[in-house]
Amino acid sequence: MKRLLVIALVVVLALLPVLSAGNVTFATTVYAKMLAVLGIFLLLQAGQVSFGHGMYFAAGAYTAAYMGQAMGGADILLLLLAVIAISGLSGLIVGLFVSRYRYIFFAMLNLAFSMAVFALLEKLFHLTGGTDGLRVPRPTLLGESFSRAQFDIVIYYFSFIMVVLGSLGIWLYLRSPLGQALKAVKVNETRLEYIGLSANRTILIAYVFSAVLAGIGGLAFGLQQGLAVPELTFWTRSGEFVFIAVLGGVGNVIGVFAGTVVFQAVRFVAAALLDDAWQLILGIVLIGIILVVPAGLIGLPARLMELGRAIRKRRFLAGREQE
Amino acid sequence: MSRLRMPLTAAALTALALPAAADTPDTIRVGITTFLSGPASVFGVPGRQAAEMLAEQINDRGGLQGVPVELFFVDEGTGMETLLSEYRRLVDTVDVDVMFSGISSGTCNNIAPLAEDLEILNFMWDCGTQRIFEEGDYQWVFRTQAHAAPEVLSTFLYLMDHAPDFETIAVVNQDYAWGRDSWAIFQAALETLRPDVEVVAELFPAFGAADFSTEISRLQVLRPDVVLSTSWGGDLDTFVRQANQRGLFNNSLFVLPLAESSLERLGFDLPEGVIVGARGDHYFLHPEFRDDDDFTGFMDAFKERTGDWPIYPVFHMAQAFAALEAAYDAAAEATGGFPDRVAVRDAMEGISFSGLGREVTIRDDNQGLEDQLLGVTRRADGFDFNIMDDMIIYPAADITTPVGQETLSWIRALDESFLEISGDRFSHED
Amino acid sequence: MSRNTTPLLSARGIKISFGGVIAADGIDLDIFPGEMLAIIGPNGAGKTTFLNVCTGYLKPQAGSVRMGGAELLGMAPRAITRLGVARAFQIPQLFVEHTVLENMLLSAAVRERAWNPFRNLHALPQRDEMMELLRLVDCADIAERSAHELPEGQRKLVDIAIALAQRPKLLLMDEPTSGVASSDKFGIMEILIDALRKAQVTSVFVEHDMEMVTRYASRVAVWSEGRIQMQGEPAHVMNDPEVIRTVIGG
Amino acid sequence: MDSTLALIALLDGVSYASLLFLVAVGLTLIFGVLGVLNVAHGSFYAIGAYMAVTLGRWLVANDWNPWLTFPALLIAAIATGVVLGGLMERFLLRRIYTKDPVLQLLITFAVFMILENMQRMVWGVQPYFMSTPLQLLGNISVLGINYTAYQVVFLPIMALLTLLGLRLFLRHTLAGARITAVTQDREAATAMGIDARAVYFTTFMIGACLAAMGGALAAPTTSVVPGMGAQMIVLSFAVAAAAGLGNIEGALVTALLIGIARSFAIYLFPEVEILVPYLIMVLVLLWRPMGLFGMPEARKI
Repeated sequence: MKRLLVIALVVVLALLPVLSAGNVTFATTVYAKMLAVLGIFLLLQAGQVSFGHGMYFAAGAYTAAYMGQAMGGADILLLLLAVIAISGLSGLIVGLFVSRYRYIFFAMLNLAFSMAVFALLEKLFHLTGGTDGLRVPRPTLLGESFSRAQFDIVIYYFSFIMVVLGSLGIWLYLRSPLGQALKAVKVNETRLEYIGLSANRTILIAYVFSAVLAGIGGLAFGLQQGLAVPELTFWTRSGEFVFIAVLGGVGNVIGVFAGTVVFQAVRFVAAALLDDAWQLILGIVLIGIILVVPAGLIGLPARLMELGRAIRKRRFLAGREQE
Repeated sequence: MSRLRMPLTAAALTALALPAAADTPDTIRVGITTFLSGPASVFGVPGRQAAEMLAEQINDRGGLQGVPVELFFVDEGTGMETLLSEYRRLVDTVDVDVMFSGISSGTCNNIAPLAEDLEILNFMWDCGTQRIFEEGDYQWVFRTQAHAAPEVLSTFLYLMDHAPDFETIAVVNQDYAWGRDSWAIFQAALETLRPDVEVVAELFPAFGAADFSTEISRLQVLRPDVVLSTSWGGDLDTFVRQANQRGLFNNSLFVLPLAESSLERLGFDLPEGVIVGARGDHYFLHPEFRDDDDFTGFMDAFKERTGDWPIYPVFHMAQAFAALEAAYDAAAEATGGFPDRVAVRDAMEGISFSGLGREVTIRDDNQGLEDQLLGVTRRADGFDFNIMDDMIIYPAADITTPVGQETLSWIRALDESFLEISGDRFSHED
Repeated sequence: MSRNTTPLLSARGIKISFGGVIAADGIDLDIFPGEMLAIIGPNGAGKTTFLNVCTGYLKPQAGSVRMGGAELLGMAPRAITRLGVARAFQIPQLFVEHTVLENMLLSAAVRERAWNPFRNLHALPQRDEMMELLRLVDCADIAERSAHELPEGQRKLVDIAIALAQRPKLLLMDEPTSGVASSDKFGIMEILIDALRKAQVTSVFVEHDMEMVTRYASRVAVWSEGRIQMQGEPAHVMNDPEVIRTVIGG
Repeated sequence: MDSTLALIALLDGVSYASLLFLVAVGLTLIFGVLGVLNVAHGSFYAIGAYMAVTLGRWLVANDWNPWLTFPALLIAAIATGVVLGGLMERFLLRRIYTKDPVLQLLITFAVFMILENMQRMVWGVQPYFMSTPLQLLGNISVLGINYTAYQVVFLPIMALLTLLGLRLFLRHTLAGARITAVTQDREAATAMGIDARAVYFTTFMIGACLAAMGGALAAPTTSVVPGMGAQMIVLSFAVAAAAGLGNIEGALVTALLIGIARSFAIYLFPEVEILVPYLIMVLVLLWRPMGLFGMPEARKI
């Protein structure tokens, strides 16, 4: 049943450009961010959050900008390989350092690294274009070049396929011994160490994966926006990814999708209708989720049923008392 | 969107040969991107207020070719992500007839190719980067004001006129495209025309920096003859206040090409004797128009409505509306009916129009030619802030990069005769 | 028990103190293959500290712990685990968000280096072996239950089973029956001893219950103030008047 | 660089470090007692600044004695800290002490988002100024360079007074002793009859007041703009982490280290100025994972 629903969802989304062309841009943004959130989701399995994954997101976008400008519009597949290599390698280097820390230190050291990257991107104007960033030239796909309208569709399917592959990969990974060990880190590092596995190493491996996912997300984002800016690695952007992961729920990859859609929709609607109150609304939503539905959106149906039962029970009891 | 655009493109191709009349719509929809949040809202908010006043005026006159204008605003301050999707929403869903976009150079760099792709008439109404038309050829994008080259070169000329003997200079610019680019232009002019001047410090504090203490200490040690800063908004205000507090204005001559927009806010914290510019001939006491009833009427109405005197974005907005009105009029004349969008675009080529200042002309490369006004701060009766005196208005044609040339290489090829451009002189008391 | 064989593990001159409190003051101890060594002594004598030193959790100020040809001091716990020294804890250390079987499978996966990220943990070929181990500690019927809902006795057994899943040469246990209701103690210990015998694991256990020691240990070492006060056959040691005064009867 | 320049850079660095310390010390105090890293600390800083400017400008506009702007800074800071800190602890943090540290971090992040937004709703996006206290104290000249006495004398004195005040409070008052007891061993302290909830409440308010005080004291030297909180929280974390989270005296030392290194960077390598705090923090943590003055946690199995 559940599997059927997921397949139905994938089919509908694969047909989205035909069904609802007006939402293609919105959906592409959702996919791009979702890739980064998948990375955060992976680390959350070990109970760790990174407030710095914006740096890999930015790495994806800037790679597209640099390679695109150097080669006069590179090929998407080439960019993909380059981004995997660059974000993976930088994830490994930073990961070797941050995987020694947990919780607040893990979160804030990631933040510090990303802010250092942010500062450099802003400061090295002649290399990075400073605050205004760099333009990302429109790439080709297998040598084919596109008009903007065609490219919207191309980048839609690119991000969509990346999301499907990424989700599938994470689903498999989390079932595997390595993924289960990640969950074990959260629960009992001592025991992990005493069955012969390094908790730091376990986190490092997941960290590199998460960096690559965020990098691919940033690539999709940069290609869609046609722009790479330092703001991509400002800490509030990274906070957004964590926010979405918690909003969706830690339990399930589908939660990541639900979280990203809801987040983007709230942000989009609030920005359009409510004259600058989207942060306020999202902040309240986040607190509500943490206090009321700690399992996130994915746990919302169960939580609602539970509340419903409680209310009915109370009504029942109240009714009996009146009698 | 793709399917929507296809027939339109075909129509556009036939229309290129023959401008066509169209059915008269209910309204002419104008989308405007402007900063409503973030530091640049010091420009964006007055820009919006001006746009609303100007639209009311146009509609009171019966609209453009009998059709009222309707405005749709987008906040540039929410980041490029939201801006780009909002821009596309206005074009695709709201179906605007023209976009005014935008204030920041970053916006223009990204919007210009987008507008070209979407085939929507776009006026770059306030951004300063000179690169866009130098690096690309555009059919749908026009700039209804000057760009960085005339703005900076007029400052250079004014400085050479006002204090020709300076020997050292330091620059304190915001660390982003405008701060860097404007210094590159100024520096190129210095190296070409005053190679003897020594640049003692190039300081680029972060955009939005709240503290310039260390920079000011360093300037006190270096004591340059001239301190140049193209900063604006909160950054400029903070820098000026902190510099003034620590007596830096006594040591050096300050040159602030964007300070017209800070005059009223800074009050007497901006001392007398500072060279001030306005990114165009924009000044609420414009020496050629201050006796003009329409001009003063608008200035007073703006002050009445917002509490502040108009600053340069108000003038830039007026130019964008003046260009739109002129284009609709010219296109209607050419087509003999209400013009379609292609006809309006075609009418923009070479058009002249006047906003709240001297006439602006669109060149072959879609760049506007706009004269430049600078002055020196002075106290004057009736104002609780320093106003401009010893004003010079420089003619745009002489100080703007010629069509097809690249600004920095053009400047590097200038000779001494450039320094003889003198402009028209005015004083406050005249 | 033959003293002529080479020791499996030998500790020499272990010294460690925490802010003035001496936990080990020159401990020399050999552990021989096949034996079941009990460590007894009053609280704070440094018994657990000794286990922590041998498994790399604490680094002593001086001394050496050798196994085979290798010096264990300076190694991380996981490296020592891989050399065949497993550890069970006074407070069971389980992955409480996994099922009992998953706990075992994880341990087996690490042992076998089963790092293929696309293979399901439950599809490991060691599954049968792990079930067999669970059967050995009488926990096969709770294999699918979540580790956090088990009673303390079973937690202890699972904790030891996880250690046994490493196929260790030596198992160090810290009070294997503490925290278990006294009526269950002997039952659990019986299961445990039986399992250890079948798995042929040399073992060391820290214990407070003297009856356990007398019944199950093949040798006893008595800890007192960071030193080994006495060691030998249980019958001999447990009847020593000094030991009775300081440890047993006092 | 000659000794004159070194001295000048030193003065700039000390004045910057003073503000940094005031904000970081509140962050570190809260962490030490509650174990919560409060991201909304940056918002307290910003709102403290806005409140100070608003109150100061009102005083000046209504022709009160301009010297009253000094107490106004303090009053604004305390009001901000007590109200915001009190509400946040009482209605939010109290519900999450037993939760995952990650969720605690996120709750404070959510509060940060809300406060940033509300700040824009109340004060808009235009910069605010109120330099009256700065002007009243005038300038002092060092080696021919003008400094404002506010920045190079008043601010460092305030930072030192804060440090001494905190030390006296924690070591020589009953309330302070309770806080120290809870920091060292919560269970033992509770067993002794100390109400940990009350201690948490007080500590959080004091920490919030310190952040707001940093903002209020910074206000006269700068323009108060949106986004100043987001920058400050990152910096103050760098200070607190490099010192060792929870360490008060250490925060002063690292604030000085970072402040002075930054101003030397502006003189010598302006391009790396913004990197300085992060560089220092990463280097310190590579060398000593618990921070310069942090104690390693006791391990228990």
